[in-house]
Amino acid sequence: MRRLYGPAGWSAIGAAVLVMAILPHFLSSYWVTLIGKIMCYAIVAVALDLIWGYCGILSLGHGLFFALGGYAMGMYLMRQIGREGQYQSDLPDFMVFLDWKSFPWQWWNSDHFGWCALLVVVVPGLLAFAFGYLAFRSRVKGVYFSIITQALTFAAMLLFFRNATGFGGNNGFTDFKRILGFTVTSPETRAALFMVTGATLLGTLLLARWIVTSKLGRVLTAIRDAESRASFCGYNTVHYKVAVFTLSAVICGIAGALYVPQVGIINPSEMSPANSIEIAIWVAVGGRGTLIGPILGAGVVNGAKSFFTQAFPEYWLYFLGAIFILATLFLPQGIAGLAQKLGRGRA
Amino acid sequence: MKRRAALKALTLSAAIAAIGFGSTGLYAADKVVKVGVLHSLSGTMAISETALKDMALMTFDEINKKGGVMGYKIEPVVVDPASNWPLFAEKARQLITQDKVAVVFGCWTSVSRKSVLPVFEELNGLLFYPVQYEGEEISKNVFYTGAAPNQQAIPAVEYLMSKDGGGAKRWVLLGTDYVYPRTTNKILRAFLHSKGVTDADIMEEYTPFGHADYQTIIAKIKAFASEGKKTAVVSTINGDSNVPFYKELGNQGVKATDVPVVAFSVGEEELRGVDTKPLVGQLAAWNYFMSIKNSTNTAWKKEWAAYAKAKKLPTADKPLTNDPMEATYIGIHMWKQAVEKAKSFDVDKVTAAMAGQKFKAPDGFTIEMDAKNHHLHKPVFIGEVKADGQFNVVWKTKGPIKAQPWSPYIPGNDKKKDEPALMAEKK
Amino acid sequence: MSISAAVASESGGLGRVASGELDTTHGAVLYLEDISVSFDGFKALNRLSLSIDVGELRCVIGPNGAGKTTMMDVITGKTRPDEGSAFFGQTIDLAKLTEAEIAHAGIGRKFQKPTIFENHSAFENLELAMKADKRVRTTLFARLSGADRDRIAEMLRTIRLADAADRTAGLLSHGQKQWLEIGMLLMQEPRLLLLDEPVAGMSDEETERTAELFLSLAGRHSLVVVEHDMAFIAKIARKVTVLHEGSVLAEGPMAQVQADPRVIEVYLGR
Amino acid sequence: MAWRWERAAIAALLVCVAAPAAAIDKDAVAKLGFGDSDEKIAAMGALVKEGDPRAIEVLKALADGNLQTAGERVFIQRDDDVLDAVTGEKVESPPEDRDDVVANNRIRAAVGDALAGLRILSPERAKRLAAAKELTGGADPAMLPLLQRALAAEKDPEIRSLLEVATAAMELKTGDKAQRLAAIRRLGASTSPASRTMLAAAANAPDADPEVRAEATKSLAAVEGRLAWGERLGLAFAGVSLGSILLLAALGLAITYGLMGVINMAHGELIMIGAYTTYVVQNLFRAWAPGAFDWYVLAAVPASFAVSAAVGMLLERLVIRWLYGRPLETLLATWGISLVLIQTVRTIFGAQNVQVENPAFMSGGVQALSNLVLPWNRIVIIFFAAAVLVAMGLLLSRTRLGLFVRGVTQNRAMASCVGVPTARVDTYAFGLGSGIAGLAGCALSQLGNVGPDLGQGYIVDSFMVVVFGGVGQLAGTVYAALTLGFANKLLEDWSGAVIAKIAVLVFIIIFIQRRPQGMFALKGRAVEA
Repeated sequence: MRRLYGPAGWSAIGAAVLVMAILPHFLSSYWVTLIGKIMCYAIVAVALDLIWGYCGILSLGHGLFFALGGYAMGMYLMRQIGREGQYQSDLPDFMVFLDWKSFPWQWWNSDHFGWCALLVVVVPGLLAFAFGYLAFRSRVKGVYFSIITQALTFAAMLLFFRNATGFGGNNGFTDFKRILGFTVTSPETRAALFMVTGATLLGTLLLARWIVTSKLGRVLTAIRDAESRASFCGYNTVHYKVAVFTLSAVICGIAGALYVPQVGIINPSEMSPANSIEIAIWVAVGGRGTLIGPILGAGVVNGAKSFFTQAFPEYWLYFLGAIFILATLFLPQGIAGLAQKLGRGRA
Repeated sequence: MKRRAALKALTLSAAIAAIGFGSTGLYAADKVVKVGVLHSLSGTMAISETALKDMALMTFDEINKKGGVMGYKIEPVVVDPASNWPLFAEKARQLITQDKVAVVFGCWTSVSRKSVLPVFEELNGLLFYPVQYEGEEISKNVFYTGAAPNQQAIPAVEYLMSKDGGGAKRWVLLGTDYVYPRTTNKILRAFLHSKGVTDADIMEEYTPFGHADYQTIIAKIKAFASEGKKTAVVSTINGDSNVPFYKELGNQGVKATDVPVVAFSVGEEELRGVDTKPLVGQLAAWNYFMSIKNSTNTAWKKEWAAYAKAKKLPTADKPLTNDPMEATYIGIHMWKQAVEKAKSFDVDKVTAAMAGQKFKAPDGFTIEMDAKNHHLHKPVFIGEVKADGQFNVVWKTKGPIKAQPWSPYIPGNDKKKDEPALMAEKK
Repeated sequence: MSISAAVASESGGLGRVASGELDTTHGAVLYLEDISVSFDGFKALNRLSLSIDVGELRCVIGPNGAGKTTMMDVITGKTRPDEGSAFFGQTIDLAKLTEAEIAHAGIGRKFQKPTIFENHSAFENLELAMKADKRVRTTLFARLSGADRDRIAEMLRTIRLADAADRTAGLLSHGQKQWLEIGMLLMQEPRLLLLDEPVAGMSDEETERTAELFLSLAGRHSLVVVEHDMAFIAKIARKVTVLHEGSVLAEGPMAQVQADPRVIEVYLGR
Repeated sequence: MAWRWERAAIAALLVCVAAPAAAIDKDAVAKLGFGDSDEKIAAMGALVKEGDPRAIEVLKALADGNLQTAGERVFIQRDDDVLDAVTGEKVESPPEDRDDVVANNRIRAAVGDALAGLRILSPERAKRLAAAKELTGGADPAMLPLLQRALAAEKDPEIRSLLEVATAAMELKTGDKAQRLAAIRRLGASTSPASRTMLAAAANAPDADPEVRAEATKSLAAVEGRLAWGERLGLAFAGVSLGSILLLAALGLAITYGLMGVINMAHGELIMIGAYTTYVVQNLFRAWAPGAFDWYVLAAVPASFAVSAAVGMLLERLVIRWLYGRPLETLLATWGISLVLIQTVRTIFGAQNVQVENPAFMSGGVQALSNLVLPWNRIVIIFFAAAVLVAMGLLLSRTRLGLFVRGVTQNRAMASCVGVPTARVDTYAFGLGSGIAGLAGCALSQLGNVGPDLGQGYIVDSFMVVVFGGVGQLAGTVYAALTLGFANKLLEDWSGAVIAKIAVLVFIIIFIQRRPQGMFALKGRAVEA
């Protein structure tokens, strides 16, 4: 009945792959990093759409999962600096200031890429699993869920601000030198990261598409529309929600891990509630319940931000605010849903 | 190769400008140089950074009126990194690669500086950083026109230990929980130890960002102060939390004569939001105070007031100057002098020419850029808050003192070289 | 991913209950014994006892607030009784199971207000309801077999939605939604159906058909029908239970119950 | 040095009887003007010795920073005219380039003591009391004989007890062993933190002989026992105060979100607008009615309510109106609104904080116990919060609007059927919630900084309070605010502010897991959602 994509879809994807492969060689480092960054955001947006658009769960804590992935990668990058830090010590500079003599437990094994890559997936995953399981089991729904996820990320932010937590306090991690032995700042590495990010974005898109077109996807929508009917049909909605929430968190973690080497810094401000709300806004602007939408949304909103902060540094917040308001008012289905939206009245 | 790029950039921008500003007959060839201003105009840091942006623009006007830099008209490129640290990095890259600016003036928080630092080193850009900070850093691509700890924190503590400062024996180190306070307090603790203060007589307290309720903290301070010896508080509370802190301090009746509080991030701007009558006598340590009396400062303040009025800045009715604004002003002028000395906008040449630059600053001294360590030699002033929100200078150094970015009170720093490690020579 | 695996293993419970055969050796499919439920003082159910036989079609009537819906909530695990026990067959203690597990055990419920998946087609609604292994992972890989399609198609005919198979359920008429919901229940192959006001908002003709459907179902399934529409009750009723203030007021054949003075008092007395 | 103070006191007594207005010691004044701190303090002594009331005037001028120098001369700036410090005559056409004489904390403290020394024998009780308070801070031991005389002469019990502490403090420093023991016992009986300071010093003094130290330790324990109470009460007050603030911040949200289900992310900005309104009102008073300045707050309260309410109603009409029933989308729209509001304020008032001054009756605090000061602004705000709460309760339970609001929020369709103008009710209800947010802003302006980001700091907390209390439960909101206030303060005292904040958030998260409907969950018949 439903194929993953029609021939048009596939050829579009093929084209995208091609562009991804060629683009970085023609763009200046500014554009490469900017687009790379936005693609990371797009991945997060798709992840959020998976649970919000299709399962009706709005998480305002996705910035946390993103940041956790970022920190896991950051630890590895910090270790890669080796003795090139200000203090020529094996320890990262911030540990030297605090004159710590050895790595705290969180940093165990962090010099192995494999281990950090594992953390990137497992830490956000486990957190989401535990948190989600508790929350969904006790039927925390809708706004309540949104707000406690917000509390969660806010608490985490305060925790990471503390130097004692062992992740560089509010400066976080920065001044990375190498990744897997390659210089992070070299154009080749940039291009490589760019392509990996692009590939991940497409991968995420396909995975999400596969899920939502499967029966699982229909169950998720069913849970969104009539949860108790779904459970009276014999679906254990808790398990479904936990599973998709966890998956979404893991994807965010991966996005975070790709984000850090490209922007060159990870710090607790990524966990501020505002950032998580912005993620939701990308999805809303792009169009919930469509998978292309969130990607567009992330692109448009961040593109606009980058442009306006340059063109109208004094007034850009008006533009951004206006976009959010108008999008929610007049495009309940977002950019993607604009077409169907035409002619339909207000809710 | 870098140089050619820079020059190309230059001619290019000049060309663009020629089209743009064809009419302004002031400049023979309408030569234009772009410079970047990288200060948050929105978000949490806007409170402090907006003033610096305006000060930078004022200084550009001033220079342009006097014929610009080597006859080039300065064309500022203002961007808003919105207190968002990754955005700082993105904007820095944009300024250097897209707008091809010759130099960037900006940043306030250490984290924003640390976020842009790799960008400047990678692209060999030039950044002037105008805010006091924790030190522990020298980059060949950055000039630090704010104070290092030994130009602010240490003298302040020494003053409080002195007879005039009240001879404090016990210390409360109070700060917002992030790197600058932690590092500064670490340095101070080491310093106090060296002066024979024991840990029993030091209390260290931290509050989260944007903390607004200081009841408990102040109660603790009062209790701690009533345990025997003269107590002083050293505050590294971050800008925004200062108002609630000082309001509470005043209302809880803590008088400067009993428990003096010296702050390193509270200046005229921060006190703008506070009723200072209950705070008379509380101290701040800076390298500049608006109340300093000398002709340069008077002229500068006049210029600023006039500019604020002309540009209808919201603060025009009460124009204030403060230390970071002075540092911005100095930085821009020194850059101009360096460019003119180097006869080029090329980063490496300008950097070389910066060494030993002198400038007659509003603080009343002719201050000098260190030959090696990219930090200014600055005088240190201790001021006491007056009822009108200004500061009485109660103590000052004989003259400018050299910055020690590598604090001798942090173990291992003795080995460090007092100049940029020229590591960015990879390409 | 280790996580979804964990979820899957978690949900092993469902399969178990589902596979466990229902023991109805004593002829009854449902026992409620001395069930009491109170909300902030108000006793919604008060020592309610009730038993439904295999294949029976039982009508439950009673004025508003008599506790009809609460009774259904208790049976389906939506509300937990303060006291008393609820058994499905001889062995399955409903108080111990989640809604989903109860559904698997073979109890289907239809709500007062038809609740279907508005954004899915009628076909998909039935597909989702169809008896199957409903664990997360298996669902992800699930594909419809030919047999499944036939069953769905047949059900669509039974509930007279064959020509609306691909229409979005949200666009169906009220009556059709009622039917679709009933169809969904049947797809679960439940042993016991709870039907809360099934004919509300149906045209006479639809009501007529519904009555026929229920009568045809009785025997294969046990049905508990809560309804206000006395005409409808009269059509289908064999045994009627009258609830009042949370407990059984009267029970028996329609005629007898209608004659019962207490019942009359309850219905007309105020 | 001792004799100096005695003479001073006697002289001062004479002065009080008959004050010959005469020139005072020229060199002393010169020293005050040009000397370094030590010379200044010496000069002070000299002036006090002369006991001329003008000496007091000069010293006060020095302490208040009104003493100025030009060339060789020293002047006193009094309002607009300039006096010669020595003669006290008004100077016509004073030199323009006068420099302020800088008085640092040390000088100010010394002046304080000196003046106190002169005033301690003054006939006015108030002056003596003030002076005595000043002196208990531990003044120059040289003043001991003076104080003893004053003590002998003093009748007033309050002042006596203060003086006893003061004298005891000095004897502790100077006296022989017997005196010191006596002093220690007297200090042990007092409740002032100052005496604790001195006892602690005595108890830990290495040189003192064991007996004295033992005694000191004993008295110290006694004093600390009494002080501990002050600290406990202080903690409790802090809890209530924080609670009242959280309550104010959350009440408005309890309506817009709790009752109307609008996830109002602009709530913080409505608070901020209230605060700025207060600022504007303050400035109007300063400009037009400086006499009545202290009462600007009274005008600011209704003003901030009105403005925020107006803004709120406008938003409701323009934006939120179209989003009812789509709560998560109100979140996004209101977030956009908050961005716009913040930037608007920034454009109008600038990014910097603006100064909102506490009116006189709200600044300072009341000395509840020797070591417990309750700031007036916090006390006022506690009562204000209570008042707002009551008013809102009445409004909702007694008035027609309240009835409508409850009706609409419970069953919109039914309400409109029975002819409730739901649209207008929504607007009013939202306006009410916003207005209350405005009141919160007015209150917060008295505590903290007023800047464009003011609201951002409270939005998360407000939501926590409402959710923790149970959405739609005003009573719940109240209990939640107080509980969180206390919890936060207790933890803060014990674990530091950062951990405290984190702990409270985690606690809320776990609590919501346990009771998803918040503290005041109403169990209800399961209705199909």
